[in-house]
Amino acid sequence: YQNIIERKAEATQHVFRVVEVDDRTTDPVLWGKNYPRQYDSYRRTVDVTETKYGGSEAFQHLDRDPVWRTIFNGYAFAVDYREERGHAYMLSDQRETERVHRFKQPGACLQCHSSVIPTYIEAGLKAGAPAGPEHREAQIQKGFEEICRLPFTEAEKLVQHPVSCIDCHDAGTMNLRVSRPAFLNGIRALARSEFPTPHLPSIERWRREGRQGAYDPNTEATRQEMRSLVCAQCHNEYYFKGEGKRVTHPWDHGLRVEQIESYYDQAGYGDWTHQDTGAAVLKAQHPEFELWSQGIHARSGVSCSDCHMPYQREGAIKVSNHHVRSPLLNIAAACQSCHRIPETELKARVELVQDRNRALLNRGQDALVALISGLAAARQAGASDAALQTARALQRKAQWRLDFVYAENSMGFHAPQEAGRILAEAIDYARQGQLALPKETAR
Amino acid sequence: YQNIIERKAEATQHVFRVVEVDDRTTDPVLWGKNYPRQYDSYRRTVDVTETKYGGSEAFQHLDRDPVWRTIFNGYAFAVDYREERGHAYMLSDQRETERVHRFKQPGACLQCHSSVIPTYIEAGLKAGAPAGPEHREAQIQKGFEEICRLPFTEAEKLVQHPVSCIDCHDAGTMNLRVSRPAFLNGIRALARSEFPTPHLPSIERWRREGRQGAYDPNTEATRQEMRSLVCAQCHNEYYFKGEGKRVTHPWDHGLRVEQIESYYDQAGYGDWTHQDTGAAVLKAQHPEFELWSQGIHARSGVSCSDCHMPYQREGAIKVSNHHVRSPLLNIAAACQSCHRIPETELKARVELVQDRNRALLNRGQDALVALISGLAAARQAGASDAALQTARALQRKAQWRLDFVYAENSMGFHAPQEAGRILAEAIDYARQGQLALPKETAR
Amino acid sequence: MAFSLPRRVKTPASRAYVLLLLGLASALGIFAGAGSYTFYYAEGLSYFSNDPKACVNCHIMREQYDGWLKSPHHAVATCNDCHTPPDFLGKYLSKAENGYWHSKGFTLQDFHEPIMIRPHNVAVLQRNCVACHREIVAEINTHAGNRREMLDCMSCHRDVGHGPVK
Ligand code: HEC
Ligand code: HEC
Ligand code: HEC
Ligand code: HEC
Ligand code: HEC
Ligand code: HEC
Ligand code: HEC
Ligand code: HEC
Ligand code: HEC
Ligand code: HEC
Ligand code: HEC
Ligand code: HEC
Ligand code: HEC
Ligand code: HEC
Ligand SMILES: [Ca+2]
Ligand SMILES: [Ca+2]
Repeated sequence: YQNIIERKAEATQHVFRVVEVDDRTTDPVLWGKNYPRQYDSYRRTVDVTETKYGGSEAFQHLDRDPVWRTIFNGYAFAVDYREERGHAYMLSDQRETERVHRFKQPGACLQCHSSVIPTYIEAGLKAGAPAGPEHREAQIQKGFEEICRLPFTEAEKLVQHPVSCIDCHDAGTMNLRVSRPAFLNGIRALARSEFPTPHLPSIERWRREGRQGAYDPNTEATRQEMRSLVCAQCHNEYYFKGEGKRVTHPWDHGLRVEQIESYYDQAGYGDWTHQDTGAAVLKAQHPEFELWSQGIHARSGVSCSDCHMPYQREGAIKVSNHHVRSPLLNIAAACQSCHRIPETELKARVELVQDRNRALLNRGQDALVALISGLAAARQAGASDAALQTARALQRKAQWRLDFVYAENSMGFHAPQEAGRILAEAIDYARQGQLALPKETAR
Repeated sequence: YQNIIERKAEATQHVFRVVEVDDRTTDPVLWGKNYPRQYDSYRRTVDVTETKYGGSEAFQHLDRDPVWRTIFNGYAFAVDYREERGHAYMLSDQRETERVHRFKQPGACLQCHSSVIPTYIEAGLKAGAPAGPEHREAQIQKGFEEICRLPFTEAEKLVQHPVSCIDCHDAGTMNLRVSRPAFLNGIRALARSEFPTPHLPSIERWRREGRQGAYDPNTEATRQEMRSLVCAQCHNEYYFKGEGKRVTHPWDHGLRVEQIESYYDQAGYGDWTHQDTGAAVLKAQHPEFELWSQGIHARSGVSCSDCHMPYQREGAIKVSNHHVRSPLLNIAAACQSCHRIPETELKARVELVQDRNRALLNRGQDALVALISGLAAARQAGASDAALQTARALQRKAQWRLDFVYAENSMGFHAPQEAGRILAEAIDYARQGQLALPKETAR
Repeated sequence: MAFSLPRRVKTPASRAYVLLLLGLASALGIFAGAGSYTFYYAEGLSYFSNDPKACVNCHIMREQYDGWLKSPHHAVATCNDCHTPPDFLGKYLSKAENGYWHSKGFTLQDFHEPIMIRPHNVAVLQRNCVACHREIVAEINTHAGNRREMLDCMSCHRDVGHGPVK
């Protein structure tokens, strides 16, 4: 009966603000004093558990799938590319990766690996942005520009914490809020485009209402949309634009793989030149937001947080589980609230989708590696750039698509048919590339 | 208030058997006297309405997608291949197709195009099968053998009706029942295999309980399974086995595209030899049952009848709509009881799936036709059979997969990711075929 | 579950006490539940009333109650109309049996969440659907209670009681 009393009491218990936190407080310990339940689960992101394809064990992808050393040859990712893990590690993992030690990286990296907004504001004010809370975004954008261009080693001294409460919440109201400058720029560009966004109804509304000013998620998006947008701040495809190394999202034409490609093609952008083949190729990075956008869950209004931060009972109340992780480690809360079927069956369904996707990935890898060796052989045999042009262009197309699905972290689950479509195209382009090789040289 | 009285009358009305129907009554008019509501909708299958990819307008596929003339070259399907339409037409369409006029076809065709069971029984008894209702299946199997081997022109005189009540119902109880001999043989072979059937729990139960005797859907399957199995009698992949032209389902290894392929490979079977390339290739036919089996709806226990024969109100009573047709012509009843979202949105979701699938089909067609022309050119240039062997084997693999999805009638909807996977493989094999062409000749 | 939120430690004594009561309660049959105090405090007696408030007394039932309030059945069917057998004896036996699980679950806080209905309670539901909707399904063989033959109303009408779950 102890229990019942507790529960009845809990049900009526309100939040006491024991500490004042504000727009500058990055330290989660302080916020945690007011919201101990969320803080407790937030801290659990240090946990390490594997799932069939995901989980939080930072294994080396290049050992598990060595072909990617060939595919990435000449780029930092051929040296160190690990499975991502819990949010608690984001700052230290970035500091530790060989990609930072053996290559020069800019301060831009910090945007998504740390609780960086107050640092931006400070740098922005210093660089002459107007003062006052009404100019918050101008300050952030200015500071962002300043810090992106710094060398990583210098910039990283300016931050202390991985993603923290302030990155998703307004300190005053605890409402969800997005502040990442690159994301704000990107989502506005997306809103301005004609790309259909049935999964983001506030964008469609803004368009219908005459496209006034710039689309602002913080005032226009629904709460349910915000439950995805806070994640979309970082879990997305990006590149560093120009000399200033400004983090930029290539969404001007839309979120689908070929629309992003056309953006890069028009910008004449390449991430690196492939060492064996000389092709100017692209690197895809964690396009979770993009792929999720094409899936049935997004279209049904299911947000990232529904699956990765499900509500969970704590006594008589329900709180969001801030231990962000694979939903397969928490199927009851993550899936059964909507799908009342046994856990084993839900897991089997996910793995069936993932197994199919993995099989196509393997097929795509074979095709792409065959093209790369063909190109390398032709090049060594002395083929001219003109003779290799088509095959190289096809390598770029195939690599972009294959990498898009490989770099996306759900092994196809966020949008199974779309991932399959992308892989089918990857395979087609890689094989066409082989067919376009000069006949005289080996295939 | 007239209405109310009418409804009350209807509601209390029990079924009066005004006519006695039995196991031999194929004429739906007679059954219709007892069940006028079902008969009324059954008759509506004469209606003609198009949807984006399906519907019941019998357009010529070979005109809409002329590449299939090339792909089918040398086979009856290159001459006449129309969109299928309502059940009312099944017997006349079969009589009218150029495939029957310009090629010799066996009596086997009738199994799925007519209300043939009593004809089988009669022929079976004549051929010496034991008499008595307890030997019904033996009589059917025997008659089936007899009639399959007859010439079509002779056999078709023995039947009068397209699919009729008796093909899905037990005359006494009106319970669902399956009687098609090829299907019974096929589903038993499937049950004996190790192929997982989470969507057909009665098979899994039969296996768990020791695989006694032969699996019998009529006594073991649940009501919900029967709501699919009655359709699976005909909407499936088949071939004519041996001299006797026995309709046979290639399910011994399972229902997936590569498992059926391995069955045919082991049997050394080919449907025809491609005229331009000399490859022994396969023809896929309406594998709705097979593809549905791989989809999320089947796995969730959603049957063919749920979507294609949804309940419909008739006054105060609801009945199964026997106007079997595209669910897109009837979204409210077919989808909305499970998916409470607007019709336009449901239609958009289906078409998004179908558009993606169609784009991959087009890609696959391009690849396969390129392989066929390459092979034809090599052959004309005098390449030896040995030099063409690999490319021909790859044509067989690619054609089989591409055709599987093209011949399946939902344009990918019954299992979107699986259809995408199959098409990705088709593309890969076709392109690999091109790469395997002798270098000297054109690609 | 590989993970569970921090939970208050139960002393062995209180657990044993609860289990003892549970054993006793089930032995006593109809006045099942979890011992007199739990029963009293959680307003156990109201459990035997037809008022849906009796169910929502237990906050765990809140979600279903809220859903029911918004469902088309709100005006026409109470919890018991759907969830308990219509006959007197069956009704109270069912309540006692379910009451046992509910109290045990509530007291020990060890039930599976989200709560999922058990198969035999689905059969109870099904009979009640058919009982009220006999007219409209008059022409359909429903076979309530027969696992193999039953046409599962819930496969299409899952949200009639509590609105959509997704
Ligand atoms: C319908 C549920 C669902 C939604 C919505 C969803 N995800 Fe996922 N997500 C999954 C599943 C399932 C996996 C696979 C986990 C695994 O393989 O262990 C996954 C994997 C991931 C992973 C890799 C996790 C790991 O264990 O390595 C990341 C990162 C991720 N999702 C981010 C997102 C983001 C960001 C969004 C929104 C833009 C999102 N997800 C939306 C279900 C979902
Ligand atoms: C400030 C940037 C940022 C935000 C905001 C963010 N993430 Fe992440 N997330 C990351 C980074 C960086 C990692 C990888 C950390 C590492 O590997 O060290 C990560 C890892 C993950 C993982 C993998 C965990 C594992 O165990 O492998 C999941 C799942 C995930 N995030 C989901 C989400 C969801 C859901 C949201 C929103 C509720 C979100 N993220 C918001 C940057 C962010
Ligand atoms: C736009 C947001 C964003 C930017 C900018 C960004 N990251 Fe990340 N990073 C993420 C997310 C999200 C993850 C987790 C998902 C994943 O690993 O695919 C991640 C994962 C990582 C990981 C762990 C997994 C791995 O790849 O080994 C490392 C290390 C890392 N990032 C380093 C960097 C470096 C170095 C830079 C700058 C060159 C950078 N990140 C820039 C969002 C970002
Ligand atoms: C990666 C994004 C992210 C971070 C970081 C984050 N939260 Fe949240 N938080 C969310 C989301 C999403 C919700 C759900 C909000 C909703 O449904 O409107 C939420 C909800 C909450 C709520 C409302 C009650 C509840 O549990 O749903 C509180 C309080 C809260 N968070 C506190 C914190 C604290 C304290 C921290 C830091 C220790 C923190 N959050 C860090 C994303 C985040
Ligand atoms: C907030 C509700 C919600 C949550 C949480 C949710 N789903 Fe779904 N799920 C849906 C909806 C809605 C659909 C679309 C079909 C429909 O309309 O019923 C769907 C579709 C699916 C499908 C079929 C489509 C496909 O992609 O194959 C699978 C499988 C699935 N969900 C698994 C999961 C798993 C696993 C989780 C947990 C990681 C999960 N869902 C979490 C609502 C949800
Ligand atoms: C979840 C709903 C659903 C289920 C279950 C389902 N189908 Fe379909 N079916 C569809 C849809 C949607 C289409 C596409 C119709 C269109 O394009 O007009 C379709 C198309 C078809 C077509 C072509 C119809 C036309 O208009 O030309 C046939 C034949 C078919 N299905 C048979 C079956 C069979 C046999 C089964 C069971 C083995 C089955 N279906 C299961 C929804 C379903
Ligand atoms: C006796 C064999 C047989 C049975 C049993 C059968 N079908 Fe058919 N079905 C056919 C044939 C043959 C056609 C094509 C008729 C034509 O084009 O003339 C067809 C056509 C269809 C179409 C296409 C209609 C259109 O408008 O294009 C659908 C949908 C369909 N069937 C679904 C089903 C479903 C659902 C069931 C079970 C409830 C079922 N069928 C049972 C043989 C059968
Ligand atoms: C195992 C069952 C089965 C057998 C055997 C069968 N059919 Fe069909 N047939 C179907 C089904 C189901 C459809 C509707 C689906 C479709 O058209 O893909 C159909 C459609 C057709 C159509 C209309 C569409 C078209 O292809 O033009 C014709 C004509 C036809 N069949 C002729 C024949 C002939 C001739 C034979 C014998 C050589 C035959 N069928 C054997 C099941 C069968
Ligand atoms: C395969 C799906 C399915 C199953 C199973 C099913 N129904 Fe229905 N039901 C429907 C559809 C579809 C309608 C809507 C018919 C219409 O409006 O034309 C409906 C309508 C109804 C209605 C009338 C709704 C109204 O709008 O007035 C009632 C009552 C009903 N069903 C009760 C039941 C009961 C009781 C069972 C179990 C014996 C059951 N249903 C099983 C699909 C189903
Ligand atoms: C292609 C298969 C098929 C054919 C042909 C067919 N039925 Fe049905 N019928 C069904 C299915 C499937 C059901 C649903 C049965 C269930 O749920 O158990 C059904 C149900 C019924 C029912 C039960 C009430 C209802 O509406 O659900 C009656 C009565 C009925 N059919 C009469 C007929 C009559 C009369 C004919 C001929 C004019 C006929 N059927 C032809 C498949 C068929
Ligand atoms: C008897 C219930 C039922 C009927 C009828 C039904 N569905 Fe579904 N549908 C489901 C279930 C169950 C899922 C799997 C996801 C889940 O568990 O919610 C699903 C998944 C889906 C999905 C997501 C998976 C995918 O393949 O993309 C779509 C889209 C969908 N249904 C559309 C339709 C359409 C269109 C119709 C009508 C032609 C239809 N459904 C009829 C129950 C049904
Ligand atoms: C109109 C009928 C109806 C009424 C009235 C009704 N329910 Fe239900 N209840 C259902 C159905 C249907 C289900 C879901 C069964 C399934 O999923 O198979 C259900 C499921 C449940 C569940 C299990 C949760 C789950 O999703 O499986 C609980 C708990 C529950 N009901 C409690 C209540 C309470 C408390 C009330 C009164 C406030 C109530 N019900 C009123 C029909 C009803
Ligand atoms: C003492 C608190 C309490 C009360 C009062 C209560 N419930 Fe429950 N109920 C629970 C708990 C706890 C569970 C979960 C039990 C489990 O899963 O083991 C549950 C589960 C259920 C289920 C689904 C579980 C199953 O076994 O099928 C139904 C249906 C249900 N309750 C209906 C009702 C109805 C109707 C009433 C009112 C007559 C009611 N409950 C009153 C606590 C309660
Ligand atoms: C106590 C009698 C009763 C019980 C028990 C009952 N219903 Fe109803 N139901 C009704 C009445 C009366 C209506 C008409 C309500 C209205 O139109 O507002 C109704 C309406 C419906 C409707 C149409 C409204 C809607 O939700 O779409 C469906 C479907 C339905 N019931 C199905 C069921 C199912 C399934 C069950 C069992 C889980 C069930 N009913 C249990 C009395 C009942
Ligand atoms: Ca991970
Ligand atoms: Ca058709």
